[in-house]
Amino acid sequence: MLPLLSITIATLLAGTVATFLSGARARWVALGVSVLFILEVALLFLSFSGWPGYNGALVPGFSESESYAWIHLSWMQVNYSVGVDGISLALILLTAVLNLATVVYSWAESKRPAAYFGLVLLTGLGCFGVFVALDILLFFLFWEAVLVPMFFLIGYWGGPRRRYAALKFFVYTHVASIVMLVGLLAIVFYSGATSFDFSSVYASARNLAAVPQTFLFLALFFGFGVKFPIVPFHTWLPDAHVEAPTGGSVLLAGLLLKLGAYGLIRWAVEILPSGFHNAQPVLFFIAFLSIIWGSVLSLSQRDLKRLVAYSSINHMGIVLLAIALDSSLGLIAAVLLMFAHGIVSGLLFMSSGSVHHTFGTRDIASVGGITPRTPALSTMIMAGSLASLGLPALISFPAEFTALLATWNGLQYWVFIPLGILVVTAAFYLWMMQRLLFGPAKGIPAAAHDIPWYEGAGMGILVAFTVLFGILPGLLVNLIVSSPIKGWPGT
Amino acid sequence: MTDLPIVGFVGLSAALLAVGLFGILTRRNFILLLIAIEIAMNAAILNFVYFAAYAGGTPGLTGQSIAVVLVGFGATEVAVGLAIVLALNRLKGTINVARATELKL
Amino acid sequence: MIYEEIAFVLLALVAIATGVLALLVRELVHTILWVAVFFVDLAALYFLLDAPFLGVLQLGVYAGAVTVLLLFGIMVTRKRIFSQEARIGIGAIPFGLAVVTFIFVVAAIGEFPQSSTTIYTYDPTALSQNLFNVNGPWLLLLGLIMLVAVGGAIYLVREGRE
Amino acid sequence: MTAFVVVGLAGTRLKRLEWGGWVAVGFAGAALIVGVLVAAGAMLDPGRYTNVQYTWFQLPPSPGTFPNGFELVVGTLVDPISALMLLVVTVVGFLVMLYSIEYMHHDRGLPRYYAELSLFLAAMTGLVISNNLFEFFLFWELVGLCSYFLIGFYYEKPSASSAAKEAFLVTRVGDVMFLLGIFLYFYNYRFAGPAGSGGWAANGFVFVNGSQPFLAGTMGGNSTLLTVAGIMILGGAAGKSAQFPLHVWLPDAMEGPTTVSALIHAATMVAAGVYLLAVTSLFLGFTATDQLLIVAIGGITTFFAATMAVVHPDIKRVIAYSTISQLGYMVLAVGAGFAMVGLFHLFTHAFFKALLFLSAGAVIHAVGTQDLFKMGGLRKTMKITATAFAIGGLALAGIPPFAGFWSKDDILGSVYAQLGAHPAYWPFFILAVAGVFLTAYYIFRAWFLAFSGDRPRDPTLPHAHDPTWRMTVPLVTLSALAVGAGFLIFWPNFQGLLLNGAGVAGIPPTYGTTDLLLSAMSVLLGGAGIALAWYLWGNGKVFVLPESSAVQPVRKLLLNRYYMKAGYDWIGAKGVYSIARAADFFDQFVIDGTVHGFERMFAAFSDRLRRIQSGVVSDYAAYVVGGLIAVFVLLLFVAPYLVAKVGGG
Amino acid sequence: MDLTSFAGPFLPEIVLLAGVLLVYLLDVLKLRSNELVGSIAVAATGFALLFVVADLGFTPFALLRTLPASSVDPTFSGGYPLYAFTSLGLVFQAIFLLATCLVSLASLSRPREERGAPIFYGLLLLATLGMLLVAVAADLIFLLLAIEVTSLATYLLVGYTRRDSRSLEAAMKMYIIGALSTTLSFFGASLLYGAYGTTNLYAIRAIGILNTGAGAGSYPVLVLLGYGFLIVGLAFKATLVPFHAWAVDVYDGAPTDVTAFLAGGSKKMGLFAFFLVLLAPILFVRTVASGSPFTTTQVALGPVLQITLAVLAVLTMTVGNVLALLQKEMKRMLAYSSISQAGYMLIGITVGTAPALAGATLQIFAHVFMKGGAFLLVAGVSAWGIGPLIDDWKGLGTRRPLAGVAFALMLLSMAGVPLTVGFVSKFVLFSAAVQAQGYFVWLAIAGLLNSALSVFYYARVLRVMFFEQAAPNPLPAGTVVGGSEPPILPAGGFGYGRAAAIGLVVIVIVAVGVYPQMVLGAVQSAAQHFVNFGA
Repeated sequence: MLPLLSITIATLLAGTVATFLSGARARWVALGVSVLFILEVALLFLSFSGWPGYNGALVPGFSESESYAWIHLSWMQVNYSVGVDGISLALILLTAVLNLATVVYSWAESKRPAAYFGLVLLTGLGCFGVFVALDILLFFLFWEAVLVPMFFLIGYWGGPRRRYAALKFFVYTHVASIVMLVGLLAIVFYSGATSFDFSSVYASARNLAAVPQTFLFLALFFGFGVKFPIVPFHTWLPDAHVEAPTGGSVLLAGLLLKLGAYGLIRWAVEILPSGFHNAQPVLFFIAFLSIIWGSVLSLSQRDLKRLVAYSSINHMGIVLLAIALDSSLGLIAAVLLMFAHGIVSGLLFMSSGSVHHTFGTRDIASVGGITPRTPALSTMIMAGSLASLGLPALISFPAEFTALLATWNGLQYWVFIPLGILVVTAAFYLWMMQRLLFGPAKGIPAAAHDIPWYEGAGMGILVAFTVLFGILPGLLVNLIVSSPIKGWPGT
Repeated sequence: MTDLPIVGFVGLSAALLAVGLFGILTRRNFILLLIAIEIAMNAAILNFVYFAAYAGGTPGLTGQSIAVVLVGFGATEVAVGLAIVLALNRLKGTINVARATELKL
Repeated sequence: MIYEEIAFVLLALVAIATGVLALLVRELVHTILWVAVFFVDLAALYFLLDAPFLGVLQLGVYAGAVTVLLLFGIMVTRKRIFSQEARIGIGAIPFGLAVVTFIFVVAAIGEFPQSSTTIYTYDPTALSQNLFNVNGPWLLLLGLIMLVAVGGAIYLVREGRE
Repeated sequence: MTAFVVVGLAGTRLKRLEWGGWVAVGFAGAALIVGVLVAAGAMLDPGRYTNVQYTWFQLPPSPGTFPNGFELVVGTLVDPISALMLLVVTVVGFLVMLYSIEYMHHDRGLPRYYAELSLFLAAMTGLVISNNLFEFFLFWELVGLCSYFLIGFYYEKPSASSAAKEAFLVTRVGDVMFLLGIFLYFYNYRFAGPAGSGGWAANGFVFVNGSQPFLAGTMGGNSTLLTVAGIMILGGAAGKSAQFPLHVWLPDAMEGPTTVSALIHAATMVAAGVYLLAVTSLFLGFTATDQLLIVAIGGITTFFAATMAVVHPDIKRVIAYSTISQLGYMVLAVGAGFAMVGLFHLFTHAFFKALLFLSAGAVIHAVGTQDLFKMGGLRKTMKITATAFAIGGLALAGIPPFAGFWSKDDILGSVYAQLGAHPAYWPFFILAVAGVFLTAYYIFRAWFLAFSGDRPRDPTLPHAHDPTWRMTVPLVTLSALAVGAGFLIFWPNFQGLLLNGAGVAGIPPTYGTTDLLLSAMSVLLGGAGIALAWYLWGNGKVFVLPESSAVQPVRKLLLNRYYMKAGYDWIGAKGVYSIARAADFFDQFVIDGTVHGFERMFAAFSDRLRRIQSGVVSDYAAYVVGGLIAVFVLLLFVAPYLVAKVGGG
Repeated sequence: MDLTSFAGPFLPEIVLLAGVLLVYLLDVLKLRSNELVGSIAVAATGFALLFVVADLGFTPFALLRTLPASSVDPTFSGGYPLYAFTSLGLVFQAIFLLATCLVSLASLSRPREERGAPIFYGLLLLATLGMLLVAVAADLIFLLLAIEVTSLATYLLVGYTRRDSRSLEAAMKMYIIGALSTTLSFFGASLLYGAYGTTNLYAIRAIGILNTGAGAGSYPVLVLLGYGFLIVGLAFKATLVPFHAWAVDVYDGAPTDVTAFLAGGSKKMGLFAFFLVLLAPILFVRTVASGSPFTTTQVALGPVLQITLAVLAVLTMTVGNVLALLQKEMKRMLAYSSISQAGYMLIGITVGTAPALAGATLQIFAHVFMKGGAFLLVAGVSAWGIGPLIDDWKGLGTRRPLAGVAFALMLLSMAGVPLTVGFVSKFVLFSAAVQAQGYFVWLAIAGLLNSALSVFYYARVLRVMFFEQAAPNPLPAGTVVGGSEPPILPAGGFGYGRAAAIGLVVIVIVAVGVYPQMVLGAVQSAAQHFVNFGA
């Protein structure tokens, strides 16, 4: 069998380097690499052996596993181990799609395009790595590898307060990574795991006593939570989103936030069951707090990007809630939500970026009635907003439905909180659409014209996925179900 | 065979160290600083000598050997210090260490 | 033996007094005098401890060479030899620090016998045996140190005309 | 049956074309034919269930939560009640489409209009033929979306986009409750059902299984839970069907084109709430508490909306309030246990209310205003319209033999029959009866204001005339239906359909056996209403309530809709938004401020600490000696203490 | 004592000494060309490095072995020598030589007009010689004297540009604090001598293991005071807080290449001295000692020292980082960062297990390259006319991408970003702390939080270099230049030597960062031997 995962990593790495070096033709190189990436992901899907009933992988439940020695000391066994299961495969698909869409959307980037596209690809590589890594060090390495390109994307291509935002982003997430790293190391050493491999950690960490598990889980939760981001460690997010270039925002919201959730599922929930169980109340509390806080704050935003950023906090809060439920349905909902939010927030950030390009501002209050002038853009904004507020036949609906159902099953009447917040979510999107898209035209510069083809194409890709998985969520669910999550058959 | 109060030596070397430290902390003239350092150094040498002679511990000639080496070292150290202070004096016209504060914060 | 104890007390008092005086007098040349006395006094202590070789070394190196070196330093850095230092207060903090250090070190005396004890005396030949044979590397190191000092110090004080 | 969805979607594809309207009408026509055939099939063979379904997604069985697996399906079910609704949707849909060709011809957003309308029809059809609650909810949301788009059709008008938003939000509140209701039922029924079926979890929320109602006889379980579930379903229905207290959006929804009002906000979508209640009551069952609550909501809404309609000057809004009021009757019926009676009223109401709206639309189209007090004397120039409106009005007022009489009479009769068993229904029954009088009064007040008299009160109005055939055909057709639909009750097959719709649950209604006295009383009340209207407003008279009148405050209260909208707006704009602002402040200054505070603290600390780097070497030496003493303290005191305390590392 | 048997194992040292003598000889012969003298220094360190690496057991160089494998990590039974060859000592020798090699390589590109090449390289080699001897010390006095060789050499190195008042002031400050520390060290050694009757580290270790009643058993206060004095004396070299204050001024005032040597070389010697001196009491003195005359509880010496060191480590990391936060000058910022790094390294000996020592050693290895490289690069950049402030570096990353990327890499490595050697070393170090469990986990957390804090100021430099535009040049009067042209950088880069050194640094940072197994494996086994050595 081909080492497909390593090949993909190598492709992305080589692609990144090539893009950096390719000067003015960078966008073509980046496009080529993105397409190649998608094709490789398609191959991955085809060769995915974790479908229900299959059990031939190296690590049970992981397909395409590869493992090579990396650092072998008497007390520390670090391997280069990669592998995918359904959950990571779903997120890998998201990575590939967003990567392609971002490259297409940013087609006209003129400020150091080689570096820009290179960094975009590097972000994609980092995320891909996080999703496939099955070794603590490798995981952490990719995890941190995402920080650097994003720091530069925000810091160099960003808005007026980009330096502040870049620094804030970097420091917040870095602190979180550190706590996470200590947690992971402690898991290894306290549980007496023989290596840093997921399988080994998985096997030994579950035997830890409940109290240490709880502490470790909380440490990991903080580490992953800042990426989520959970309230009250979320304030980096609006700043980072607002100041980041559109492509950066898309990747930030679409992929980076998912890293936290994925990490929580893979490296905390699965391997520390008792700790997870004990920490559930904390998780619920934070999740509800994030849900409420994100949506209430969205209401008061005037900046389109800021609004979407806060709505991300809200949506990721639901993801957290779904994870915290500790049920198979919740987990599926969480992954579905992650996928949905990745696509939809990408779409919304692209829309906001286009609004900014077209009208020179993202202030909802100063631009209005843009629909007659820019019907295509309006359609995109509408599609994004409606998908985000959970309309049927669009991708978020099955995810939210499942999440809420799972919440009811787990928590009964607490489901009122996310349910009630659905109304608020609808309110701020509708309010935004009312002010921005409808009503009499105002604040539209004379030169404003509808979005160029590449922006449309970038968003079009995402809209296509929004509709595709909105109508056929079963495709994703089948994938996720094939993962060796507890409570699943064969685990 | 002589009898001496070892406790007194400990006290003496402690006192000499304190005097040396006090000098290092308060004097501003570089040469006085050198003298203070040497006083403290002599306290250490004295330690080696009387510990070598003290029968209660594990006695040995080593202490005296060390003392010999340290006496030589002390002189060398003073020589280097003087070289620095002379070069500094040539450049700044003062050997007051409190006036040499170009580098700070 | 009471005489030796009395001698020790006297020498100790002189050592402390001369040390303090050397640091406190305002006339720098007087400082050198007090330092010389201090070094000689320590040499006397070494004789008292039956370490005559060291006593001689102390006289030669410290009381002789170092004192002269210091005097030379003062002469070079001063316009007039007999100029007074500016008065500098003792300073509560440095004084306190020194006293506290003293107290800490003195705390160790509890571990030693409080009365006079017999001290060992050594043969100077044995000392040279020890010094040059077993512990020879120390002297080699001292040589290295001197190599460094000589080369560097000369370069530093040389009126640079290359 | 999925063909409907395809048809609707195909309609949306063609929106760019000039003749898109005709295409849409064609598709709607096709849908009409299919709908009529299906309905006819159902009527000719009552008790037939047609059920087709596809898996949307499924999870394999898992030991803990879902031992039998979990499944969500999309399926279609044609049973008597969906056939009935299907008929309504396709007939009114087709007619409105046809009518729109002329009504909307001047609008440049026509393709968009038809696309959205087609999508709506598709979604509504889907909703009607759903075989499970999940799918029901899916289409429920979709019709809400279409409603949102269509209300906001004139999006350049701030009032229109605002009304659209309001409609979406208020119904969203209902949706959320509906969703919770679904969850509650799911929780209760997840393992219930025929033996071996695995319950709802494994069967995707379906109502039916084969030809049997899936949950037949499973009523029971946790009654508190079921009560709450019922309340939640009621909330959902109240949102969609504009029942008190979620009714505020419907009058404002009149910002949309009149055709839309006719189709969505009179005949079909708003009826979805009633339909939902009916489905729930038939297949899932309500507890007694729920029933009382539903009756109460229905009764209150009936009267409450009617009072507001009494004073309103806007022709469309009068009809809108009337819609709310009539929906109240249906809810009342469903609540009392007569789901099929409610649906029957829904059926007739769809026709005469669409008729009223389309007539009003014709008037508005002709005179360009919606203000009743500017109109007048239109009877002379718009004969067909006036007649149609009158027929609709009579039907609404419940004057025999118009359709409204039969259905409304059935409701009153059925509920009356239950009063003995449920004395708590009395006040709401009385409210409903009082509503009959008010209904007759306000609708004829509107008729007299618009059509009677000699000439328009506002002389600037353009000369009005009857519209062309594309608008009159629907009017005439609907008039015919408004007259004739009620007589269907005498057709045994139809009666059988209504009876069979009950499936297994429910109380047999009182078709044809209505208490004559009650009928007479309601007719009399209706007549009295008309008479009062004629007395006050007939022949172009304008009744002005004296400023000093004692009921003036009441009028103000009614005109301001009991200040409920203002209250909601206040909660929304002032309350929630203020909270949001406060939260934003908190976020920026407290949470972020804490972070920045740390930053500043570090900076200040760093700055203070920097001072120790004084540049004076003696100070550095002092640090060394100080550090030495500190190390001694650590070594001699602190560390031994700690080691003795914790036993070392 | 047989001369050949004495000289044989010291071949690297002798090579260096020969280099020194050759340099001085050339000086006498008035052959003072920087390139010539520098080449000799590079060659000498290079050869010595080859010997050391060969002694470490690196087979390709087996021919160059000067030590029989049996004499590395020997076992003693009575008769403790003054020096002994340990694998870890050899590793450190290699590290020291690498540092010197880098510095002298870079100094090949010293500006021509700068004088004093012979004394510079001569003292550099002598200082290195002292460091090499430290690495093999087995006796406290030997160790302290060897340290003094380096100390005196570095005092003079700092002041060798004798017409630069900043440089001389730095030398003066370093001398005073250094001499004070030396005195304290010797005083401490004398106290230990009083308590143990020997100054041999392995003898002390044996006494601790055998628990003969001498030393800590009989003289607890004396021992504690002795180690206290030694800690403080050695802390001077290792720049621990609060004994660090000199370092900032000296790093700032010294010629930058010398700073690179101080940060990359001599400071590491101080840390290794810590390893040597404190490992025995921490690991092997099981004698229960009364904690102090003021408490009656009997406690073990090891944990007491560990707690003290832990406090110092945390203090060092934190103060260093906090002070670096607001620093406006590049060299001083790097100096503070260097201080904080010393805190991380101290964790190694505080924890005292082989993994921790390995981690600290790797951290030291990494630091030689990161910090040494950074100072070398700063020296090169200042030769371009870039000022001392961080803000003077505006736009450098875009104007000189190679230098910018190299510097960014070093900073990222210091910040501990993955795929750099700085990450690997911190990862291993903190892993080891966590692995040791107990309160060392808190030490790891403190270290990691500090490294998070450090990101602030590293990121600030990156920001200045890459995101900000160069400030307009103060234009000479009368020139007509459009608007905001940045200062014109001289053509050409750093010069070959410096470019080669920086290139080497970059390669090592990345190579070891990506595949650390080889270096790490060697360090790990050396640390393991070191911990077991002589026991």
